[in-house]
Amino acid sequence: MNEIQVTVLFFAAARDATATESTTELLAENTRLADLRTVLFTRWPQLARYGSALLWAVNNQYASSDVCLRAGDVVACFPPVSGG
Amino acid sequence: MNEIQVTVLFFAAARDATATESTTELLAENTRLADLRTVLFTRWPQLARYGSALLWAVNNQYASSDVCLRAGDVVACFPPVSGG
Amino acid sequence: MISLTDQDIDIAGLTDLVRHDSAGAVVVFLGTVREFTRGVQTKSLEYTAYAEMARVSLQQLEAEARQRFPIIEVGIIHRTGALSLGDVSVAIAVSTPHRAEAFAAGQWIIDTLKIRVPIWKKEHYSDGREEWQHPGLPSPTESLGAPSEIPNFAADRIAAKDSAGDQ
Amino acid sequence: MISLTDQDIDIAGLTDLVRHDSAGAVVVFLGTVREFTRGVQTKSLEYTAYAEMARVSLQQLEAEARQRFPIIEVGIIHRTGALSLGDVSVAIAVSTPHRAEAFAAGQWIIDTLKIRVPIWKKEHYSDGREEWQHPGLPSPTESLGAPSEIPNFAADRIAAKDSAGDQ
Repeated sequence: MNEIQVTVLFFAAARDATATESTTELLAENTRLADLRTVLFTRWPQLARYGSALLWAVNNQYASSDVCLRAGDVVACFPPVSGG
Repeated sequence: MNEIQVTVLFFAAARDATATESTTELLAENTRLADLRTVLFTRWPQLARYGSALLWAVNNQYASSDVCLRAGDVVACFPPVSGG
Repeated sequence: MISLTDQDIDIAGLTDLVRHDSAGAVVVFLGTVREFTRGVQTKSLEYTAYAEMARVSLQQLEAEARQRFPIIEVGIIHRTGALSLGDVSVAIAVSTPHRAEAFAAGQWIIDTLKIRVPIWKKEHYSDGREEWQHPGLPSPTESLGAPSEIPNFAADRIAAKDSAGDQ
Repeated sequence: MISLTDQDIDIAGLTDLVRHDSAGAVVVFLGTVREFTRGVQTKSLEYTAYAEMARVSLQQLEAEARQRFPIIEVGIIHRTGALSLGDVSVAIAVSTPHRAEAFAAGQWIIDTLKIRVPIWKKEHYSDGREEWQHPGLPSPTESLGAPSEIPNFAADRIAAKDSAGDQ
């Protein structure tokens, strides 16, 4: 089975929770965003505590949990926005 | 019976209708704005044609038809406003 | 702050006037001279005011706006005289703690100003005609009932329009 | 026109950008740094953006606003970096033929921006504390259900909020 590589970026309180700006993940082909989330929540319990309040984007667009990730995707994980 | 003197100002289309900026009227004491209006409408049929669409103010405040006029009052007669 | 002026309105100055450390939101409304209205081309406009009453009326508008909305600072400036296409005829700036209030206050002020403040606009059209704008005034050639048949007077009508709100 | 900038926002320039001979109305909204929020005193603010996505998101916001409202011209500028009390964090200017549309468009843009565009505010309070603002995020010490129990994801939630409108 082929592997794909995706980059994950963290922002604001999500960055504080992981203590990192980004991570590179090797995933099985056809991994869904929901599965990646499980991987990340397992690694960073502080991030997992934010649970469903976190927002997720793939390649600069908000994404739903069942989207299939592709090689080179840039995933972003962040809390509800507070600009304006 | 005493007489009072009031000034009447005309604006915009009301001024065009009377072809004058203002007039001074001698009225009986306790004349109501409605009575003054009748006097003016009789004198200027072109003004009378605007009828109830005209707005009336006494001393810079919108006035109702039953207000009693006093010596020195400044009455203004004008069409619906269109500023802004 | 209210003002009636025959000079260009200083929009930046008006905006700075209402900015405040307690405010989270500022809304500025500008009325500008539009080229086409219902397909007719405007060349220029002229605003005439009953200046003395207009100032009183604008002051009352400011006072009532402050009662209705949690306004921190507000400025209303109306232009008089000749204006060209694109010129600003009226500027309203308002600051409030939160944004929804600033939009509501700005909209209420301009809507109410357009009903109450004795200022009239004369349009100069590109075909050479000129015309007073006076919403609801019948044409001078239309015949109406005798004055005694006419029921409502200015104060009642202005009050009724205010409470009904406008379109 | 959209822009993300770490410099002072040029409000007069933004306003001039949207003025147009076809426009009868311009509405400008400014978000400004407020000193007190729910009784807590703010000393300064810091805005951090996911800049690449924020620009895409602002462009989509402009495009969608133009579909929803009869916009003649629109400009949206968001500030990043450190801001002091009274500074402008976001400026939106919109011109339309008539005034009601300009207010509606300005309000929709700021309401939607605050839900969608990936920018976060960190408050520095006068008592020395600092705190990310992230509406709806549970405190990191609150315990939540396991990840697998969590049903909704970003895209669905953003869409739901947009259609519901906000307060």
